[in-house]
Amino acid sequence: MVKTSYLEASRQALAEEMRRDDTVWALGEDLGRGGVFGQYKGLVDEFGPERISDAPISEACIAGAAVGAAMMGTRPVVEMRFSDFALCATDEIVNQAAKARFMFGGQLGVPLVMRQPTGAWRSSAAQHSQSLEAWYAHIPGLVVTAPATVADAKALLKAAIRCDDPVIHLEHKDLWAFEEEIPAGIDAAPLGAARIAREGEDVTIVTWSKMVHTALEAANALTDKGISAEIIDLRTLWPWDREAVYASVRKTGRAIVAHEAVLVGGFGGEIAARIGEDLYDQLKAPVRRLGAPRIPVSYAPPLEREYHVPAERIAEAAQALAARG
Amino acid sequence: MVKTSYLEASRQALAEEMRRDDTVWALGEDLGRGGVFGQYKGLVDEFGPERISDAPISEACIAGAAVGAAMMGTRPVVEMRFSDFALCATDEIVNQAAKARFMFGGQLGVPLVMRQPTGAWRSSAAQHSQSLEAWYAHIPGLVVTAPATVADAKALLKAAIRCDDPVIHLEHKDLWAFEEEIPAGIDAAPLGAARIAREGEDVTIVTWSKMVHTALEAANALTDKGISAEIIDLRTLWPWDREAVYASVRKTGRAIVAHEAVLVGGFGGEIAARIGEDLYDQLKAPVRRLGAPRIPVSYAPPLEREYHVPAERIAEAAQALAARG
Amino acid sequence: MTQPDAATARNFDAARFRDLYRQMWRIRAFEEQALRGAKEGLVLGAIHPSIGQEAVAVGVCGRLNRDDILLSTHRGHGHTLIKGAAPEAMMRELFGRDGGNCGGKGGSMHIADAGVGMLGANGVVAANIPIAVGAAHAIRLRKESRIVCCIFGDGAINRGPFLEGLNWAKVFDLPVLFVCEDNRFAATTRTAAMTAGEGAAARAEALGIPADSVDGNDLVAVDELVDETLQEVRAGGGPRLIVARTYRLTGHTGADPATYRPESEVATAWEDDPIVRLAATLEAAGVSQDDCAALARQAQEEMAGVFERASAAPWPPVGHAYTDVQDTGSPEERPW
Amino acid sequence: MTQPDAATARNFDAARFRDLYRQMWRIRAFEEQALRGAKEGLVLGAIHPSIGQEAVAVGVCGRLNRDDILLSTHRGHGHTLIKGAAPEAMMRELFGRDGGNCGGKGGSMHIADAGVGMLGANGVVAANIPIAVGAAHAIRLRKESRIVCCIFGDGAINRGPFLEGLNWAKVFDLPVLFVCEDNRFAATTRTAAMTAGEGAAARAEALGIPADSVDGNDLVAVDELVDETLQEVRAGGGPRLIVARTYRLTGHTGADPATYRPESEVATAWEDDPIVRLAATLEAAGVSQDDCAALARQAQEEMAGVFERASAAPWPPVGHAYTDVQDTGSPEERPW
Ligand SMILES: Cc1ncc(C[n+]2csc(CCOP(=O)(O)OP(=O)(O)O)c2C)c(N)n1
Ligand SMILES: Cc1ncc(C[n+]2csc(CCOP(=O)(O)OP(=O)(O)O)c2C)c(N)n1
Ligand SMILES: [Mg+2]
Ligand SMILES: [Mg+2]
Repeated sequence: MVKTSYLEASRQALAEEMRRDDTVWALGEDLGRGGVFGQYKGLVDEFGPERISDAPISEACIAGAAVGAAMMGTRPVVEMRFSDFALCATDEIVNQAAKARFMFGGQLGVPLVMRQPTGAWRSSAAQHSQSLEAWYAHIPGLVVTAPATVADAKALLKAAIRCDDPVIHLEHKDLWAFEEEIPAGIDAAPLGAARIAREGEDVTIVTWSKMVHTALEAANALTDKGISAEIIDLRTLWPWDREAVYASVRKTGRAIVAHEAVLVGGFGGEIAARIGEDLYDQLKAPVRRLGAPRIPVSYAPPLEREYHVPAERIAEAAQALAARG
Repeated sequence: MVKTSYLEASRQALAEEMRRDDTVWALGEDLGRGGVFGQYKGLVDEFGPERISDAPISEACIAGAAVGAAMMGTRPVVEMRFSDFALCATDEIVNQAAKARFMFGGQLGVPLVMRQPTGAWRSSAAQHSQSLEAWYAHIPGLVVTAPATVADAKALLKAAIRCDDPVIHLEHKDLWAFEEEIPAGIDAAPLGAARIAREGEDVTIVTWSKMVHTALEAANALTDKGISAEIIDLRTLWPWDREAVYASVRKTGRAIVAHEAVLVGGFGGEIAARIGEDLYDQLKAPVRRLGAPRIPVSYAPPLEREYHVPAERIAEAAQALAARG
Repeated sequence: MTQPDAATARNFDAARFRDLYRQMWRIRAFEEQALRGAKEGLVLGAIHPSIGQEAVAVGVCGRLNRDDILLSTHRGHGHTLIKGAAPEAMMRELFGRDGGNCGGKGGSMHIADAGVGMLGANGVVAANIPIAVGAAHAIRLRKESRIVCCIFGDGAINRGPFLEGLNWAKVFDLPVLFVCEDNRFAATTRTAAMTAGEGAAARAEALGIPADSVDGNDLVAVDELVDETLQEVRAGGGPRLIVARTYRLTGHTGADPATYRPESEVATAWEDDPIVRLAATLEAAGVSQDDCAALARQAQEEMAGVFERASAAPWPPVGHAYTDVQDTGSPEERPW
Repeated sequence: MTQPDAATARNFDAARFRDLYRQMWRIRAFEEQALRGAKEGLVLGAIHPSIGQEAVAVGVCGRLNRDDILLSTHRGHGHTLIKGAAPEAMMRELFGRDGGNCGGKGGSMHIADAGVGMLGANGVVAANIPIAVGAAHAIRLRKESRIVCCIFGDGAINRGPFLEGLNWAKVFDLPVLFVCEDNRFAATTRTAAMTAGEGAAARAEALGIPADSVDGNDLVAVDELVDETLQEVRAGGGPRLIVARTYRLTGHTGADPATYRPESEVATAWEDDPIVRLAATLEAAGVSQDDCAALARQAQEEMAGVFERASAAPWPPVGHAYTDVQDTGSPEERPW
């Protein structure tokens, strides 16, 4: 076991996949100098500027070029810098990458990975803080991954690179520096398999990305109140692991879905609605959702904080549910 | 009462608002020749090419220019031609229009309307058929309107134009030709107020846009089975009329949410999750959702049809719910 | 307009142009059948005919090798056909039938034929440009020798991806031939009214990409320029752009009567029909009118047969609505 | 580099340039305080200093009227200050405090000051260009006489909105002055490496927009060119573009050590500091070194005071996280 950061794990994942498969290459702005967060540090030395390729500031073309390059048998890993800038390439992602295989009747695949550093982080304000996973999960053709742990930062990026579908890979900016011990030789994770981040009996908390850590904090606090929370880290949002979630909710009879993104129209709605519909008779209490208010992210920290779901809110919600049924 | 089409009603709405307020103007491709569906027919003759303005094929600039023009005290009505092409302007809509007022601390408003002809229609295939209302409802700062009736095609466009917030106005392409008798002198509708499209006692069907008509068909079929369905036409998706929906579900104890968009991540999840959470104790059965499978829209009619929720499915779901509780 | 001077200009290969004449007719005949199909309700979505623009399709795509890559637009029947796609598969696609290039899932605006290197028409104007440069980027990475040809309309040059894609191609010095098929219109709008400056060639040159313009209704001239230009692209000379000036003789779609332009303008443009022009050239080179007429008939008969067979083809199986979406999380089931 | 030739060239208005010298110092001093604030943890998000580029800000924005409209970039402190924004409000914004231009909601990358016609910095490269042309479009529709100035970096010209916006401005012949502030870098990348062709001016000219380039570290030259160009824009001459060549003396952000470029290059660039250059020019025109030093001190004292007051300012009320979102459906409540 080696103490490794989420950022370093992602760097390793890319390097290992590039060693394994010479059709894998990365493209994006500033990659030759390590990328905006240092995720690509040193890679140009090993792989050269053709495979760790700089790009002009032209997100639409970066994404569109990746579509073309993927159709031609390479596996481009696209760096979008901030998930917000992917909005400069929405046509390329949604109308082109996601649909090409289908529209063309299966003649061509688009095996690309788009890395989107996501989430609110250090007063980055409204244009550098968004979490839009719900958008991509809504689009047929796309796979959506969102690692919460260091091991998954590696295992899911590897899986995304090996995947034959276009994958939107959401790396939380506030986790870059997060360190954990991970085993050597982590392999690609199966896509669509959730992880039980913590076992528990009374209430299931379904979550992903950075919110997994907030949920763990809440679960610890709940122990003192005699409530045992089970935490499901979805890891992949599309496809999401219904079996794992349902198994847990069948056991606990209570579910909370929590995410950083804006609550209204967030992907929590999908999960909560499914649980409510499919496990109606097993539920002891309503499914609760937690997410950001429908406000842009502020710059000033006291205001930025309002955007976040704190652990206490999750714990309160769990307590309220546990009091029922 | 005059028999009027949805298209003609929208044309009237724009013309009347342009007469009323000379800061209102429209911009988009081909508007001088009436627009791609004829929604602008004749307007250039009355208002001239400055106020019914053609635009180069450059959706990003059309949307971005509207943001700037709105900040400067005009009220641009942006034509996007197909909602799918708005994906060429996502940064302008989401990072700019929706956030400017907030980011700038309220100094500037962005009173623009973006008309997005939406939905599947006559083998238009994957890049000309999408329903992405869930995306816009998820974005703080945006208002989302989706008229289902001829009267609302007029009343909601008028309201959108008068609104001081950026409004995404979704006009269903398959309704352009739809005709109804409407009273003269229709005024702007209140934004955020739903309409009871049909009163009923046993089950509530929450829906919007073209699906309202499918739901009406289902409700008629249900009468024969002795089931009385109440249909709520939301009209505005953000803000959506929780009071109207809750009042109805409190009465019926059963709810279906149906929309044309892809089910997974669709806005139905939001509504179903809210009903499930807030009206848990009043529900006699699980909240059911209906929407498209997570597939792109096909060209061939038998395949395209698979994308659609037919009236029978709604009726079946209602029957299944009515059998409970 | 129909000066047969080209015939004498160089060693004019009459046999080759006889065949290219037939190829132009194949496009024309295919689209006439497609328009008939639209009228009869067999074509289901919008189609965008390229009648009058056949010399561009034949002049450009006739010079591509089978393993070269082509990206086209919503108005791409001619490009696709000349790149080597089977017309029956194309017509079946337009009719939404089984055995269409895309199994009936794409329709006219989304025809692709990977087998002949055709990576797709596109329903989004200019969206093919970044995809094309990416394809060329992959060719470079894989050290292959083929090239990419990317065709777009005169309206596309006002969209951002035109700038982003051309800049990209030049920065990475990629093997791409860009072709701006300038038919004077973008839907119902005269592109000149919405286009600043001197157009595609000037914009390309400002990006350091050599650009040439050609009379796009003169097949001999297009063919020659494309040949020369492609040699440079194949030799590693980096991206090039050609503007081919032509005229859209029909409406924007099969359903557009195009009443926004004077009939006289269209009548004059018909006099410049590239097919008529090449016939005159061939005649001057000793190919008889009868011979030309026979070639036309041959193409017409081919496409009449295509129409018949396509209209008799079955619908695709309904289950295909759920295939080819994605591997991960598939197969998609019905949500009820 | 520091030739004081400008002083003699024309009727050099020393009094005016004395003040512009002070204005450059105000920017420099503001940003030095901002960098101090970043170091001390008072500035909360990223800041992008324009140290070394002050002559562009003063030369361009110093020529704008108060009711002219300005759109700037993530590197916009200087532009905003010279357009007339109060430095204390700006510093409060950088510190995320109450009384900031945007009430602490935007920060450095989102400063706007509607009161002085400043419609916003922007966190998205090139996104200000379409907004700027739209503002000019509204000015035209409203028959107002003011003009729009849109500043962007050399990296922005590779994004689609650059093409779309400039095309738009020319097609509608709008009163916009585009300024490309060419500081040689886009973040850690040398823009030359990712930019095809001759750059912004060539691209503008290909769109029929007259373009001029100027030594952006020579305030006298920038001021003069901007003056001439603005006269033409104000007279209805349509859009114009100016490329001001300068150098980003600091890292991309306050936190970037910029080790990707040789120290010698930066040292050489410091010799070309526009402030030093104008000091030499002023000296040649009879303004004493002491006088200049006093002006610098004055600016530094102003900004030191700004720093103190801003750092003493309170946080915005928490409830402001929920205001200014939208009228319809507001006020937004907490979702729990
Ligand atoms: C991004 C985008 N905007 C608008 C459209 C609608 N549209 C389809 S074809 C067309 C005209 C394109 O003109 P041009 O590029 O000259 O090609 P042509 O049709 O003349 O071949 C337009 C505006 C579209 N498909 N995509
Ligand atoms: C669309 C977009 N892509 C990437 C970024 C990240 N980014 C911020 S500033 C910058 C460099 C911009 O370079 P330039 O336009 O020359 O302006 P400068 O920073 O030199 O003033 C980049 C890439 C962004 N903000 N927006
Ligand atoms: Mg055209
Ligand atoms: Mg720069």
